[in-house]
Amino acid sequence: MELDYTPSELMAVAGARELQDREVVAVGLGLPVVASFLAKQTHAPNMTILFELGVIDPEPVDCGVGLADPRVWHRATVLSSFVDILGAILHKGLVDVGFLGGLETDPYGNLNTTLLGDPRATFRHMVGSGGANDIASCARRTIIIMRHEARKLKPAISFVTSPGYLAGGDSRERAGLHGGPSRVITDKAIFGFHPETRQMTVLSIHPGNTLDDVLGTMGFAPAVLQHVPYTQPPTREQVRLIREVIDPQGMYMG
Amino acid sequence: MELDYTPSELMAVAGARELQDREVVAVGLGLPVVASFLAKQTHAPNMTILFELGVIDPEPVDCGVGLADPRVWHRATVLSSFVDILGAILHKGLVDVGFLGGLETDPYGNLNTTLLGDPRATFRHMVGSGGANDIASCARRTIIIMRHEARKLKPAISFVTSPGYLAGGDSRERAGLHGGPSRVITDKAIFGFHPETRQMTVLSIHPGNTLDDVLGTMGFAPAVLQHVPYTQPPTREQVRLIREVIDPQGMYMG
Amino acid sequence: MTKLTTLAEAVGSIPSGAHLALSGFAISRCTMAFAREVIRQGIRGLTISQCVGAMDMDLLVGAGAVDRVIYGGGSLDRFGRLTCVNRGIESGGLQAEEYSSLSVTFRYLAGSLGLPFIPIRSLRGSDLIKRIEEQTGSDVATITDPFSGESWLTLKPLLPDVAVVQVQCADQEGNARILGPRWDNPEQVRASKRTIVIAEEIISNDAIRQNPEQTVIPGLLVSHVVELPFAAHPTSVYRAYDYDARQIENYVQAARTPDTFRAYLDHLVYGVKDHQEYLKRVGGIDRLDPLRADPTLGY
Amino acid sequence: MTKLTTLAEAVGSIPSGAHLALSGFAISRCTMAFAREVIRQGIRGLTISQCVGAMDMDLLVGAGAVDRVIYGGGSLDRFGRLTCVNRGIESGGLQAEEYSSLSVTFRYLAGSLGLPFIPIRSLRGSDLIKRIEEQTGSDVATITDPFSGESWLTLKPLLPDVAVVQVQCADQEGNARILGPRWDNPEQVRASKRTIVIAEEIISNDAIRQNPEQTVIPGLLVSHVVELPFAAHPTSVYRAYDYDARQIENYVQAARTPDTFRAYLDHLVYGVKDHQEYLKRVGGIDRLDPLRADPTLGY
Repeated sequence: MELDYTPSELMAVAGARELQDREVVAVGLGLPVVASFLAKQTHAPNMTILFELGVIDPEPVDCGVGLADPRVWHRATVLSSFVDILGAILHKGLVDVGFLGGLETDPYGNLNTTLLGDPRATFRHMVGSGGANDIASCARRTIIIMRHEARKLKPAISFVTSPGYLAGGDSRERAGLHGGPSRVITDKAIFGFHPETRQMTVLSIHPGNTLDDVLGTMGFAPAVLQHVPYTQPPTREQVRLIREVIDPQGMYMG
Repeated sequence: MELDYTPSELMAVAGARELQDREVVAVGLGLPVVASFLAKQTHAPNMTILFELGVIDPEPVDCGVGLADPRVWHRATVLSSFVDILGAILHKGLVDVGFLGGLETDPYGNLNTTLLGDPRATFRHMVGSGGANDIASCARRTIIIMRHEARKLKPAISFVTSPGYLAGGDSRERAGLHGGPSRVITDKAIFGFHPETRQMTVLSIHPGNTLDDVLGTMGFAPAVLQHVPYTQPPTREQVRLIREVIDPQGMYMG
Repeated sequence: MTKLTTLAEAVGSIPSGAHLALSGFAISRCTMAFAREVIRQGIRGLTISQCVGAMDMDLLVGAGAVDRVIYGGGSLDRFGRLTCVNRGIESGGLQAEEYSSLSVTFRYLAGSLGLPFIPIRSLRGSDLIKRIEEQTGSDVATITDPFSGESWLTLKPLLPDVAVVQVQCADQEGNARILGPRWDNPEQVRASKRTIVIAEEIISNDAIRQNPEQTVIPGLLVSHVVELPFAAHPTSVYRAYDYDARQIENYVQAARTPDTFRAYLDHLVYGVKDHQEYLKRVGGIDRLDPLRADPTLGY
Repeated sequence: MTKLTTLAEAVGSIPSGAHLALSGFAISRCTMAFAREVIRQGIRGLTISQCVGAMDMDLLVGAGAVDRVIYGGGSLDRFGRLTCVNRGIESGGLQAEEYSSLSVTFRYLAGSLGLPFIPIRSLRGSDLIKRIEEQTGSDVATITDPFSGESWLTLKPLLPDVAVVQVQCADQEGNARILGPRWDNPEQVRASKRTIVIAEEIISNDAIRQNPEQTVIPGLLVSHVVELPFAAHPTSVYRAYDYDARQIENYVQAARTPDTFRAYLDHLVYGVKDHQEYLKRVGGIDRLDPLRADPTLGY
């Protein structure tokens, strides 16, 4: 019998698989939280989860509406401050993985969470950076999680809130930044970045999709490996943990 | 009947009189502590006392052997850190008065707590700065308390640990420092500093001493006002507070 | 020395045009009663700064009390965006200097420590820094690290006139505790010229002195202390009460257009004379009691 | 993941030549048992940094384990000076880079936040800065504030290899609390590559999670946790035990000459195999019990 799972669940599982035991992970809310808790409850029990506002390693029993919800701070080992998390851990260089979502990204993994439209003329202002710019600038690597839509995967984005590889090549290094995006996880595929051109590259396709499905629903053409494998599906245990333990109300996976 | 008091008690009282209500005072141990608690318990109830290691407004019931003694932290309103006291209060510019002792001072109120002798040849190393240099550099004004001896009040000191008016005139301002010493209180006299030359100036002589006693036991000649008054003696209540409440074991005043 | 006073008097100490650092983060510990009183008193032309823009900022902007915001982006979490702030930015009516969480934090930190400038790795290569450079050439600069020779972006300290901080408890002198994460509040307080503390509860100076490690705000930085239960409503105060989801949704709905927002203000700000009347109007004790935090969970 | 281990193993992780930041301040929360074990293991060539030099630094210097100290001056409070450190400075055998409390604090702070440099007002015009400039031209520099055009002294971050911190309690993962003032310890820990926690008592991870605002050292920065009652003896640990005046006086007497200090080391460091034997030798439970802190006073 084939395992039943949703695209969101596969995204969360794919995100979890990117995280290694003992890593320090800075996460925003939503799918990154599910992925991080899933990793921690399976193969990465010694991982440390950080929320920018001053929360280390929480063990929530209820889902929250956002980082400002005390539900997601529950049973943390440390409750401190921005200076402590974003300064003394992130800016100091101790964050292994930053886990970010966004409105739009481009072939170099630059992320927009600020505005849609033309910033010099008519635009809709959205959320802005929060800690996203800091995480994208200072983490050793970042993982981007995003819906797979042409209006979100664009050749050029309206506003670079959080730097990826900027204009590609060594332009990120030249701006004085280390790290950079390692993966973009969508509901159709997983992408990496070419080590030199820094161009987004299809690494695997989620079961049930074809390469045409992936490429035809993007706003730009990524590089494609010669043999693109299918993404490994979730295990029964991973799906159970997501549904029964991590997000029983379906708040993050909805 | 004349009030009986010791020179140390007069020094503490003279120090207390320099402090005004609502001022923020950074103090080292010894006489400055007695002077500060005395001011707080008499005319300056809303004064704030700071110890550099992270203590605000303690209410000790026992005397301690130094700032590291938990006795002197007792019933503080805040126990925090160097960053909080020396950074966010002192370096930020919120300390009105710094209260310092020292091994040696010179006609411009520069203070030595580091070494005696020739730093390039033979010397005895003593205590160093601690927060003294920071307080002398950043407080709005500093008060120096010191025994009146020729070997302590010297034309030139072995080492400038904490800056006074440096070489006098505007040399302190030219070094980028505001504030500076306002008083030197010894067991024979109270000195101020000339507003332009920044030279130490006798302001008052403690009862029982003559101007010759004062000048004859110093290593340099201070400026002298035309009419030098006597220092106001302690009140009965001030002496009682020192002996019965603030330092009943005579630890600071010994 | 007691600094205990009424909300009206504390708000009355704020001149139009002041720069306020507010303690809210999205929908938690927002200075809501304070913001409503600022609006009622007609104080205007404010600059509001916050690491992450929150409901207190949005309400003040929506009421026209604010000329300028300095912040790192923000939202009402899942309830929605900062609609009033966004409308101000889109129309050009609001000057918005938009940073990241850490860059605003570092600006407060520099202010709090008396540093003349502070270097930061964030912002480089982004459109955020390009925009900030266009808006205020004078708040950021690039200098050379004298030790490595590398080029570093440096930020100017942020020095608000007043920090307004919602806390769980404080004594009459302003010594205050913050339970839960403290986000940018310690640095806001220390960077600002003075602080207004809004406390759910006043505790004794003796209680403060029994656990002085827990004092996050030293009284010497505080000018006014206001005791005001449910002052952050409809946002949450950890270990005191939960957010009021219905009232936040009500706000988000109202904020969609200037007209509906005006009606919201008429009903819940101008239409009540003080915080007590506000609490009655949103449902009084029957509505508020169920929001009280479970002592174990803290929400 | 438990990091609980023995003192010998924690000390064994330190290579000769390492830079250690120690948690002591004068005669409080000094890493004394740790220092004694470092001496027994023959680790040498250390650099020791501390905002205010303390008894742990002095003992290590006296035993010849230290080549270099970076500190802001120090003493044993009324008990005396740092005699071993002073003798090292006077003889020229010890490289002493001497700052002020705040300048060392700011160097740790810059290290803790990943700042490449930090400006400071202190040190100007003093002989301290003249000496430091002669000794290490590379740790201080004067740069121009890009906002005001003023000249500012800037310090290089301090990045110790290991912070060693004496605390009251920690869990097995290294999440630790510090009661009483924390002086430079939070910044030492965050500036260092890793931290060894010496705890009077191990508490449960559950206890840590019940009051996470009180966690001063996050476990993720910690490599080893050692549970060791009276590890700071003869210095004090607030709310645990008082300093042992007689033993500190004994140390001060011994430190007067290299010969008497050698005898002290033979008796109380080399002459005992571990901390338990040390405690017996200084009088055991009969001597230690009366030092235990009064629960109300904390000393």
